[in-house]
Amino acid sequence: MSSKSYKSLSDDIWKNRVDKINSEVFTLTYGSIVAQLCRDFTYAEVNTQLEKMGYNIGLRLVEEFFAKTGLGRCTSFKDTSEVISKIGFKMFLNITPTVTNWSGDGKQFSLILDDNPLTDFVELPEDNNAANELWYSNVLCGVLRGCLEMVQLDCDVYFVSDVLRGDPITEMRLKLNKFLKDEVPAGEE
Amino acid sequence: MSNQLHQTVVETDVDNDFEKQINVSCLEYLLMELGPLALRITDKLEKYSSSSTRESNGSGNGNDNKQVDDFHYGGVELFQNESLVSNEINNQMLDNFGFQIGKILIEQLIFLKNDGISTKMDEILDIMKIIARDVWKMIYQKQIDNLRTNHRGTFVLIDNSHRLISSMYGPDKHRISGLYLNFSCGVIKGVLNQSAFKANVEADLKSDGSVHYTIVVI
Amino acid sequence: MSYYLAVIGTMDNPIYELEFGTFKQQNNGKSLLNQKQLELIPFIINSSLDLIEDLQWKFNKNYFKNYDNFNNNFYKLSCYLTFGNMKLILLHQLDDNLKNDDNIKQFLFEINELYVKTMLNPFYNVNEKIKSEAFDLKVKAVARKYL
Amino acid sequence: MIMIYSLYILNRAGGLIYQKDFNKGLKKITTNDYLILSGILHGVHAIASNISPPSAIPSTIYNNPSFTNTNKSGLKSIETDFFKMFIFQSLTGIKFVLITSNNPISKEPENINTSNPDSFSSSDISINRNINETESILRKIYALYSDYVMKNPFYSLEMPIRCDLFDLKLTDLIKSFSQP
Repeated sequence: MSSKSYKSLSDDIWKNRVDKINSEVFTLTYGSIVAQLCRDFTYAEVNTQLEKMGYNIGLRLVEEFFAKTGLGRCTSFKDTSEVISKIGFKMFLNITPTVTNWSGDGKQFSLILDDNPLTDFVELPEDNNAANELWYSNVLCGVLRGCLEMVQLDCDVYFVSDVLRGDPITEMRLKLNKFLKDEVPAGEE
Repeated sequence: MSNQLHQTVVETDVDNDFEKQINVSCLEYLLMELGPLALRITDKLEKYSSSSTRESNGSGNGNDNKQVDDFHYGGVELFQNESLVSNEINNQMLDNFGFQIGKILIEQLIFLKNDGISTKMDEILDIMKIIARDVWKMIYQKQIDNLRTNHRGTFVLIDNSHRLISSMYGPDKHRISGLYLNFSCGVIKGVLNQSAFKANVEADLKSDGSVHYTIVVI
Repeated sequence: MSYYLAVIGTMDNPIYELEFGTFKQQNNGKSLLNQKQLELIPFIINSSLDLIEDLQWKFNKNYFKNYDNFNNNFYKLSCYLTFGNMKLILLHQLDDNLKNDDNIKQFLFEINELYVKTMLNPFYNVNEKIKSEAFDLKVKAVARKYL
Repeated sequence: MIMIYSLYILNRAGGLIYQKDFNKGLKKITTNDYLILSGILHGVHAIASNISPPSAIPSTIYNNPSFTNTNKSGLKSIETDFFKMFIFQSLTGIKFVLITSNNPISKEPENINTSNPDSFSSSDISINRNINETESILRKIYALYSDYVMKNPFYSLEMPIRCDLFDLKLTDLIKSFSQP
């Protein structure tokens, strides 16, 4: 499907098939989770815990994604990138990150998040470690990894930069390690 | 107190004051993960402290080496771990998540509702109505179904269907649902605390699946 | 014209303070308060807190204009109480040319909005000092609008 | 008007994780037989896809938003003189098996679409209006699964489904299809 029709599909889903709420409670809830974790653990451990939480969400959320979009398997990793940004992010967070920075082998790309509902109102703690070590929105990496794993795409997902840390942009990197062909459910093709 | 109970009908009043919107599912997944997350944190913290005490007394429990986070994906085997679920740290933590959120939500709601003209709200019944109507709507997309008071500092909020809990089934329902009820109680406490009221809040899951929150103002 | 804004926590602890001047009539927002005054003001504000407490119970309101003064009525104090009982106190002069009353009220009201937004930051705890520079800038932006 | 008898849900390994009868008609078999039946269905489904001639598999069907059944080359339906069995498979490998009466479908497809809040209406996308009723029911069951099983914090993936809310919504859904 062309990128234009993905857009009209996601607009339609967002308009007609999604129950919408204001983002505040979501942002607050996530914030109090991160703040709690930061009180108990090192930032490295916080990142791990956030990713893990996201991964568990991703494993489940993927079903809603397919049930609501009716999409089938992507034809390529390029296709996957479009679906993630134009449909996945759009239908859950109402944002559409830019897909960019493709690697030569077509197995890595970046998502640039211009807007991130998770970080509204957030300012990292003043101590330098937070700005160097904490990936505040790391839950998103976990969600993507979990979703992709459920469709047999073994990927690494991680943040490269974050405006919260003072970086100019917020960039997530997706790296396809392996398409687990043997685990594709029988009967698909 | 049943004879003195006065029933207050909770009115419908939906305000859509905030601007940014997201899919309600995002919040649902997040609230749902609060349980396992708290259990994982507790487990980790216990490991930290038990590894230091173990060194001192020289004896270790073999089970301690089993990493709780190496569970089968989906993450809810954690709920089977009885001692972990009943651990006070989780319940405290979930209560605290709720507390933080309640505190801030009420401040926001008041701010948005009153255009800052008057933020005074001395009647605790008004606060209860805000909890029952607005706060619940923001978190659970539904209002409290019934609000009762004896007008002497005791309030009962009845939620006929708690989204996270009503989907549960089986003998463990009571034990496990406590985690999520602690969160809700925390929210109520947070709102009241920010409104300068101290209260004991207890949640009770009835056999018909409804949840009764009993709030006793101190 | 000079102003001094103080945010006082629920335990009468100052959590934010800023001095600034008017932005009207090509002024640059620099305050004209001198060193001696600056040293005194926190004490003046602190000692006025009891007054607010009294008024609060007497009148069941959340905005008290000119509830106290400083330097023989040259400076006035006005206060806005947030829902969570934080006190937003502004030290200001009276000026007949400005619709001072309304502006001060509006100013404090918008500071309240800034404060509510600060509370949304998960790393901020109630009663903690607000140290962020972004907050300074936002306060000044609001001041530019009204004072 | 078709009659919906029964729904099975199979996990990715072919294990039966849900079984419910909605209408009387089918004979009950033992729990063990249900498990065996599921295992066999899972196996036959896979084998069927293995023996399919590759050239015969339509590829245009991909990404057609009205068609979430990713079961293309596997066993899709079984028909006897007394019932029909449909197998729907999600991209994540969950199978939904619906057993219905084999009466001809009487509902007009247009009706299904207008009464169905979940249907797609975007003009840019060509919609396959020819979805049969069963497909549409299965799609909705999948949506319920994603909403009420996946969002149950106490549900472990791949394990038997015991969710009050899912049961309730499912029964409502089936009822709405059963009413004339």
